Amino acid sequence: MKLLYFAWLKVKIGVAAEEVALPPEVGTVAELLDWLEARGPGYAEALADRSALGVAVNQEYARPEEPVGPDDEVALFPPVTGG
Amino acid sequence: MKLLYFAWLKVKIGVAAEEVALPPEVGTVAELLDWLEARGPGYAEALADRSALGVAVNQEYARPEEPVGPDDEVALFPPVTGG
Amino acid sequence: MIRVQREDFDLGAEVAALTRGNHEIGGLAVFVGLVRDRVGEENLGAMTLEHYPGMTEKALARIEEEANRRWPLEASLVIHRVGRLEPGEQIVLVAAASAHRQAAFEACQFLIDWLKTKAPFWKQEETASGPKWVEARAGDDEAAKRWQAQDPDAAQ
Amino acid sequence: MIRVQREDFDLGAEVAALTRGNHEIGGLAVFVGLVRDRVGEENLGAMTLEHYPGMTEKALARIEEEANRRWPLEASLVIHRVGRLEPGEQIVLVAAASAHRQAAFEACQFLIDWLKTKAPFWKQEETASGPKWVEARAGDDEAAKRWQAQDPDAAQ
Repeated sequence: MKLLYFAWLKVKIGVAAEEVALPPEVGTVAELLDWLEARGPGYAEALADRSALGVAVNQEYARPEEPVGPDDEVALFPPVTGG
Repeated sequence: MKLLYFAWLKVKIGVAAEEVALPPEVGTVAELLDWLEARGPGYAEALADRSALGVAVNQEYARPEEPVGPDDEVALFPPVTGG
Repeated sequence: MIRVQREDFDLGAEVAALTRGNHEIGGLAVFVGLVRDRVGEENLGAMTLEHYPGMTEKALARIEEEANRRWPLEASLVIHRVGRLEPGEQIVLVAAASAHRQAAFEACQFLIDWLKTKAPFWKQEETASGPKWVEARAGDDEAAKRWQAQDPDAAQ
Repeated sequence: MIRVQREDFDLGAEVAALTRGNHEIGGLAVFVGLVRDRVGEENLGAMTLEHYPGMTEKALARIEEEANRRWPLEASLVIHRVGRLEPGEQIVLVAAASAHRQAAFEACQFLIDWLKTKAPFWKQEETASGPKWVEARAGDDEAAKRWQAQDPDAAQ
């Protein structure tokens, strides 16, 4: 799975993008976030406030229950502030 | 008094502007309109619908009860349609 | 700033001049009215805009003052053309700039709504059936009234 | 039409290209967002706009489609810049043209309101106290929600 991080999530996690091999227990957005959170303190900090976290699966906004798989591009980001 | 007519009021009355000598009974906008209406069929037709008539005294919108005098510039016109 | 003129205006140049150097501006709202090529079922050949020189400028200046009284504007502009205009030509430009976008949008709508019901302009349309004076639209009165309702004591 | 670009845009040229030759257009509403030189009490040196290439274009295209579904638009345009921008620079342009002004104004406001809450852009501000990511404004969420309320079934 390709993971992308934007704005201060990228800063806290320390990379803009990474390829990860998903363990079998990760089948949804929520499970992916649980798994990522346990990867280290930067991840834990970046993902602490899930209510403010934007998630896109294959460049479309996704809810926690949405399925994810190894071929997906998943992006995590703070609330958008364009315009 | 200087009188100005705009848009179709000008067409019905037949002139764009005229100087008139006010008779003593004309002291307000309403009295001016009554007096003008009696000046001929063009005037009567132009002033028939007073609810739709715009009146400006010295380039400010004026109500029927507003006073008018010989030194004033009074303009009569249909509802505005700019923009 | 307000202007009444025969000549066309250059939207880009006007807006650039309006905002240049003012770094307090966060949002700029602009409206341009254009001549359409149809009137109901008929084709429009042209329209002619008549106005009341002197009063027009006073009315526009007062409308602009009122907008600046109601919203914290950094800049505002009204340009209205007069004379004969063909389809596709620009008739009017109103612009309002403020720190934030809501004030800019509201002031811009206010400017055009009040201009349409208060500034002494009259349009005559040329179609195959001859010249015809445009009638005031009830919708324009309603659009203007929503601003009146917000401030019943405002000058007409 | 939507565009994401580093370069500045020429408001006059963009609007002229958008409306040229379309004589069904009676009203054009435009909004331009600009970089202000202050953030609260601090002076802003510059801001940097980051985005999510690919998703940004999809999100903007969807917002523009939704505007065209809701209002009878003759033309619409969204241009959003990315990269480093200094005070006074243009950030975003949205424009909507319709036969009548109300549709143009509403669609223009809808475009900027939804863009602000749905398109994946993030601003970082540079001040004397260092770089700082801009936080989402509750007011922007509220502005976007008024359009949601009008059509609760609309796609996010």
